Amino acid sequence: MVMEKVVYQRPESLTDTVTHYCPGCTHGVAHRLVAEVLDEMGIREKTIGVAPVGCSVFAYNYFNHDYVEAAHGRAPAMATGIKRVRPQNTVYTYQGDGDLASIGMAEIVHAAIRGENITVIFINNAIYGMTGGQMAPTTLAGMKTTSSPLGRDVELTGYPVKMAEMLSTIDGAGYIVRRSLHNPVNIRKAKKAIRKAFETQERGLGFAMVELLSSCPTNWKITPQEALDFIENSMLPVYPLGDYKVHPELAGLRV
Amino acid sequence: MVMEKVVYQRPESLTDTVTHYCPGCTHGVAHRLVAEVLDEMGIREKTIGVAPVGCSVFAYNYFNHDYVEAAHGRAPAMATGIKRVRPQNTVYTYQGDGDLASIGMAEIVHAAIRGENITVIFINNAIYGMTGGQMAPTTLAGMKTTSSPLGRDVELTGYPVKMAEMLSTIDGAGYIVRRSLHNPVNIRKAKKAIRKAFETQERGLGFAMVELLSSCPTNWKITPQEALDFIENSMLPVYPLGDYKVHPELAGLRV
Amino acid sequence: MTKQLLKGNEAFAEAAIRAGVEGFFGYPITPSTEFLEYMSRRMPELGRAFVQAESEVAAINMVYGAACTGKRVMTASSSPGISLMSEGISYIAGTEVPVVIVNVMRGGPGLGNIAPSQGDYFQMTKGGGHGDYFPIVLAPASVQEAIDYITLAFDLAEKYRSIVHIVVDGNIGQMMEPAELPPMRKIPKEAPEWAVTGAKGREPNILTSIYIDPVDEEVVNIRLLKRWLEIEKNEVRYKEYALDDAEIAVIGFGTAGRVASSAVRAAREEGIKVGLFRPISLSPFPKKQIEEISKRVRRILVVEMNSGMMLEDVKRVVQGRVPVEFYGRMGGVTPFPDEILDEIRRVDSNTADVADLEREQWLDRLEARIAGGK
Amino acid sequence: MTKQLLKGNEAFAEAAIRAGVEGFFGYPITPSTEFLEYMSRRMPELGRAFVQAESEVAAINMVYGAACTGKRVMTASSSPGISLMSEGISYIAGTEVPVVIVNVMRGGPGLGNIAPSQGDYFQMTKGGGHGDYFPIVLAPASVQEAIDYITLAFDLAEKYRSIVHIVVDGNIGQMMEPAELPPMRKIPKEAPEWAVTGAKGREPNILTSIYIDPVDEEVVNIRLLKRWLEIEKNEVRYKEYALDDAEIAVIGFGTAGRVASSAVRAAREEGIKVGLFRPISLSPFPKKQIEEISKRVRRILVVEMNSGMMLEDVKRVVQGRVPVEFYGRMGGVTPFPDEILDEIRRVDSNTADVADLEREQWLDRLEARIAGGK
Amino acid sequence: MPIRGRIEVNQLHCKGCELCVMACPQDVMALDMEHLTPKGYHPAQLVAEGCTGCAICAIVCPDAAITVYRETPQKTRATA
Amino acid sequence: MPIRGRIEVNQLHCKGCELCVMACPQDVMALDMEHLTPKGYHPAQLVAEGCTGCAICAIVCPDAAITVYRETPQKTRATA
Amino acid sequence: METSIIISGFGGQGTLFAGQVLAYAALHAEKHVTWIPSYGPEMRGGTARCTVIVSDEEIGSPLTRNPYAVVALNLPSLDKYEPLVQSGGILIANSSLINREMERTDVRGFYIPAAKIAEEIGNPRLSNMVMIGALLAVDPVIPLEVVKQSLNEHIPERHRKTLTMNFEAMERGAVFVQETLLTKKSA
Amino acid sequence: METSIIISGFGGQGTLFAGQVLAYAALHAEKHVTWIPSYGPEMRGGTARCTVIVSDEEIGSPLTRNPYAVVALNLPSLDKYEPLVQSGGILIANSSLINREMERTDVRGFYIPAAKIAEEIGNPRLSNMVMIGALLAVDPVIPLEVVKQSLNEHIPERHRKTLTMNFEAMERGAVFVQETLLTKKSA
Repeated sequence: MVMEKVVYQRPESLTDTVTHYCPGCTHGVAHRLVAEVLDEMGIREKTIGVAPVGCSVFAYNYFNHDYVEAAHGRAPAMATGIKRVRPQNTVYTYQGDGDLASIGMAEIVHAAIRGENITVIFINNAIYGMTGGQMAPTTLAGMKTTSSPLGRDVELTGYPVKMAEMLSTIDGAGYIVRRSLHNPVNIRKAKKAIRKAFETQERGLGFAMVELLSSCPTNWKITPQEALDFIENSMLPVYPLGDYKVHPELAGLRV
Repeated sequence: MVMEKVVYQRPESLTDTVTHYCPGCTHGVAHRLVAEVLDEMGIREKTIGVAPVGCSVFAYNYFNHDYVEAAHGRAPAMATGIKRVRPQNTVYTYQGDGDLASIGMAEIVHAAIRGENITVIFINNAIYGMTGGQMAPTTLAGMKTTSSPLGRDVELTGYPVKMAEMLSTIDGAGYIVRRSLHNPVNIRKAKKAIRKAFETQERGLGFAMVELLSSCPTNWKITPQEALDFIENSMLPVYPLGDYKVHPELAGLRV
Repeated sequence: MTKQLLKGNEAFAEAAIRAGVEGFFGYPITPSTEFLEYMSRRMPELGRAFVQAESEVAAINMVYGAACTGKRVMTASSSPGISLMSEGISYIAGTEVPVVIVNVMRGGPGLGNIAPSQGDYFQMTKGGGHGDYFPIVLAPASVQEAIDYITLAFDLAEKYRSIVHIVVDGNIGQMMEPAELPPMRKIPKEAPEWAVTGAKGREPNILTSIYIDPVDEEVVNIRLLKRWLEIEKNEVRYKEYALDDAEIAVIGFGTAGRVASSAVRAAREEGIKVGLFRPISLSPFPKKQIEEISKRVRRILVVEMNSGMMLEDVKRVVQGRVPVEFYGRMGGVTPFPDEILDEIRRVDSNTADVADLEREQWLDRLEARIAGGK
Repeated sequence: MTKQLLKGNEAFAEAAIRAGVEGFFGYPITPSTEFLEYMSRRMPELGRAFVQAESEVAAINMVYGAACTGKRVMTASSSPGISLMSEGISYIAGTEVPVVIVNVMRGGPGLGNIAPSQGDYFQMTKGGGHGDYFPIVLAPASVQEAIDYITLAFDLAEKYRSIVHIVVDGNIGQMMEPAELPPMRKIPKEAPEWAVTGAKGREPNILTSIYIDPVDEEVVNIRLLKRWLEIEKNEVRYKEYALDDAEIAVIGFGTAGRVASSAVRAAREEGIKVGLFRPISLSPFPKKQIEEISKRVRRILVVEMNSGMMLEDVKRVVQGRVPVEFYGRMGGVTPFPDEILDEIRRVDSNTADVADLEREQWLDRLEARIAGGK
Repeated sequence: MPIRGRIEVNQLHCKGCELCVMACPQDVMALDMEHLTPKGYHPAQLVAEGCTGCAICAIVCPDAAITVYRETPQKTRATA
Repeated sequence: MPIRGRIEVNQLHCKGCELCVMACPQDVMALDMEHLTPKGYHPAQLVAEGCTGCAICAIVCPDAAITVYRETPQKTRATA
Repeated sequence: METSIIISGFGGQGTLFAGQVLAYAALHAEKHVTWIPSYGPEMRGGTARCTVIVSDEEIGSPLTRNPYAVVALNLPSLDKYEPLVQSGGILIANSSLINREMERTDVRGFYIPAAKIAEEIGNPRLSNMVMIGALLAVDPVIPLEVVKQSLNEHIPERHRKTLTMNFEAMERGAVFVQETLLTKKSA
Repeated sequence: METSIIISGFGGQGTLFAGQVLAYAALHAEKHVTWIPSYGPEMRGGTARCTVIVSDEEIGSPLTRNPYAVVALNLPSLDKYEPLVQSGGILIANSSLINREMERTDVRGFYIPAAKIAEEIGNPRLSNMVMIGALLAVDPVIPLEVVKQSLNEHIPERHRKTLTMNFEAMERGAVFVQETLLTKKSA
């Protein structure tokens, strides 16, 4: 007799709400991975998420746990407020590159400086999605956006900012890595990193951030698969994947 | 017959106004060095300074050139606005650690990201002076301030932030160094660095910052000389002096 | 020039360029983003400064710095972005440098939504920032007015060394209408004498908003206030429609005023003696004009896309001479003309005392209307 | 408990602690810094959360986050710091979480100075942030009132899920007076049902201020407005002095009101029938009370430490029944009782129509006074 | 005998982005061009034999729309 | 013969912080405890022979209060 | 005289452009005109809609609750606007995508197989122009010739090659309406 | 009865503490009282000043333009407040630091060599207490004994060892005034 087992199913930490993300947008993958990690760690019922302003503004509709909605860029400050008065909860922010690397620069850097025990999921797709495709600090050199119509001119607007590299110079940071969501192998690695980032918080080892290279087919104006190829071919050389800072106490952790 | 020559005199780029700084405060030294450099480069008449909020809020009274007064932390943004519409002017900000490293974190980082052609003089004295001695992001671990009355607890407030190290990870930065004002040798080195930071701007090589370890005898509650000793003995180990980033085109520059 | 079919946001931006704006600093926020996008293309093309700032906080402080050089500079944003600019705006006011700020208002408070709203009336007219200052606030209601008043805004800002806010909503920004753009102005070569340009052959110029001795600050406050009283005398602007023989006056600004004009026209066709007063300068507020109207009409209906903000200013001016009623939609809802027509009919036949309960009464009617699916 | 000699800022902070504040998030700014300094010592001592944030922007968003957990939380700042909080404040209002914010007002606009001022009246009462929201604003005028009203502030914030602003100036913050602190309250163990605490055995709680469909946002706006109309009914607070037989009413809040009380007392000794009305809740504004007064007196004198802000609210309420005159000092200048006494004498004998020129007339008198070295 | 699996694609969540189709190592998936989901997309489906239940499709799916099953042959109890 | 120098301390700017006194390599400076500046400080002054005009005092002075002079012996024109 | 027209359909059906064509033509005809797109959350909901108002006088509201004419390119548009069209107004439905009957009897209703006609012309994206032609055949708010002239002037250069196709689409739409009317009359 | 007192001097002369001593004593005596320091830019100008108001009734303004009594510990304080003291009020000058004559003839003026007396007691920092003793000798707004009791209760523990010195300073100030008065009377 042949039985069947479930190899994969939608995680409990996601609601049944259909996301508003465009087809093929890897926000959905990142959501799923976070949800899977919360399920696996069994912390859904004590987790509080902080949604950003940007495409993931409605994240709270898709996760099946408590959620608050931050002002643009201030998610780390809001998370700080929550974590400080309720240290028993697991608190994470979910932020895009406009939110985290542009308007929210001070808040993310200072959360790291304070060694705030929060977890940050940082979606780097090199563009402002929600407002329709403007240049982000992470936009690649020469990349056309609606606010850099001739391509990003690095002389006038600077080079792409590398958040993982920058934050890893800060003492309070416990776990800072960059992963990518462009293929199954990297998605698996990204999930492990997200797990470690939450473990960092559970162990009180300070600020944890997983930067995820992500796609935006709509605003990049290419197909979902082409967008994944763009990550591999164009983003990876600028944003090297890797562990930028790992607290020694995490070194032996197998997830 | 014996003649006499002037070996040192008050620079033209300083006004005759007596500063409001406390006796022995090295803000005065930093002012003097900037003024000497402007004199030597002959750029006083095209220079526009941007004063911060903090002890050096009245810097504009002491420098003999055009000056504007910024909102707390926003001097780099204000300087950007000026430089972008008047690129023919030399524009610099003069900022303390509360201003630059706390509230103004986003603005300084993004000025560096954009490779803004401005010069930043950053006074790191590990404390908020103007408001009466509160903890700054640069306050040393264990240091008592009016807002860390039992000494800075790094578990709750994080470790001192190292701006030079952090900003040197950014591509748009052309010249990032740390110097100290605690003795004649280091003051001489500091002046050379300030000169190079202005030369960086004149040559269009991007964002330049000189971090200057500085004293605050009043809020540290010690004498001016003890304060210089404190820089040497306590600050230098935490804030190593050095060239954190120097644009290749500056390498050969002798000043 | 002949009329072209122009989109509000783009007409706005192009008009600013033709008025000689030399620096635009902004941050993307719906529904004002097209402004920034247009500028990102046009400004570099003309060799003028464009920076997409890291935040609205940075944007307003870039504007502040650039304004200190005496050049025409501006930003455009939308409600939450304007809140982030509050400190910078107060500094600009205190430093007395000219700046033009466009606010394409959206539903709020908080993140709210991106739909058209007038919920920032207080923030704009009473000063969202701290301290005593008095911004000029202009509320165009058509693409042509957007063009005309942004041009005027730069002139007024310079004349009075003042902040000029232009407030519109997404309707004006998104609409296309026939309108005429002015010719490109020459940019003056000389900076004003107060500007920071480098102290070449002159004493240094210092631009600051700090006056540590209250006695000195009070001198500044008096100067600002006297200048404001001048502005109140000279710079009131408004449009009237069918008010000559009106017994009922409808008062509304921007989109609300424009929508009301359709309702007024329809009511006139029904024989109701109603007219429209549409303030364009919300600040200075057309006090004298509304006072005069309140002496001629039986009743006043204030229409806004908020919870009744200008209402307060109207009531202050009317001084109880006639009942003032209110109709508003909130949260990004634009009223249709028929709602306002219903209100005009009701007001026309109402003889009851309103007794400071105009908001309570309106809420009852509004909830009934919503329950009725309108 | 017996009275102690207490300093305003410290009494404030200790009273907040006794009222059960579990989180303080702030940034140093004169003249409110002592608040933060006091908290930096006391909060950790009690095992409660204290964070010196990187900025006021971060501080208010930390407060916002902490408030979402249902705990009593607060910040204290001063004018420019409050401006930086504008966006966060609007978000808090839109999310309907309770927060207490102390503003120790200073001279402005811009950086201004650190001297006592009331120049943020509009910013506080009309909402410095964007969108339709209605903060409660309380203005204590003594150390005891500081204690009493910060306690009340937490209760009101919780009751109405509202922002409560406490506005004072450096005088109140720096002053020592005999006052009595309440006992330490027990901190409730249970979080309110709306709070985010982890969705253990219940559906997730979501706290947000975004309502992308205008129809939904309007529902929120209506809820906020109805709640506000409730607050207007229930939460008006004020102090009266010698108004029973008064022919002249002086109206002033906070320090200005307190200084005026000295002048009123002196004027009474001269036989002038004058009384004082001191609003404590600036918002909700004591409309009915002032309306009643305006029916009994000959003339009203509004005294403020700004350019005439509450004046507008008074005029709106008085509706032209009696002339409303104005006297203010600005820029951080605190008036002395003798100035106000002079004004009371003048107002007592003045029978002229003010004709909406009260500010112009005041400016003339003020400039003469300053020229005279007072 | 190769491991056999199958998938179920949730019609509510699938947006027809095709990432699963591109990622399937067995090349046994395609969009169903005959049908539209309630949101108006052509959903992904299995179109050929050969699914191993490897779950690669689920791993790349941005909408957590795919449930993956795999056959587990019941072992005889002999060794128990 | 050692180089000879001298300094002038501007009474308006000097705040008596003593940093010059501590830094002087010749140890020839001290505060003038007999006099107060207009701002109420005891100003620094030369108190002994031996100033070389090295300007170290000026380099450490936070108030740019010190002007430093040095003798330059006129050379004979013989070599000219 | 003020004529309000709502053109509504899926994103990608060219509703906004169709409205702009009318607006340009109105300007060409020296009329007052406003064009305003749907704006707000609907932008993200996959629908695209605009309101065009053409008038002999200055235009107040650019929005209307009860339009004189509705061009419904898809079913949700018909569902939403059928109840709102003014009595005596016009309701034009794209029968290629809409397979239900109209319920209103007090409006002038027409079914146009716009997609089919557009495909016959050789460009399936021209449904919008077919519908515009149909609308103008029912009520020549602006004469078709003026619309054509105006389109000739304002069509983006990259689309100029489609100009005659656009003309043809409008004409076919108009002809279809005229034939329908003849049928109706003869019925 | 409302009595307003300004105590003014250099920073470090203990003017704020002297005012607080009076304020605590007033509380002790169950009077209404306010104490408010100079606040604003003057804080940075090297002067330190406070206003104490003692009253039988609720106190309105904590500030006054024309104080009833002024204790001037340095010359700038005398210069500033001499013209402002109420007619018939009290003006007490620290003659150790002030070497000019008072000009007002309508106030009760006293010169107290406070620094000299303080040094005699052995603590030069007690000038402030000498001056307070002198003030209370001229007008016992609060009886000296009450002030002492109050000081005993409120002196910070780290300063308790100076308590008797403080008492002595006040007494010596009072005695000096009484002697001056005798001299004056006899003059």
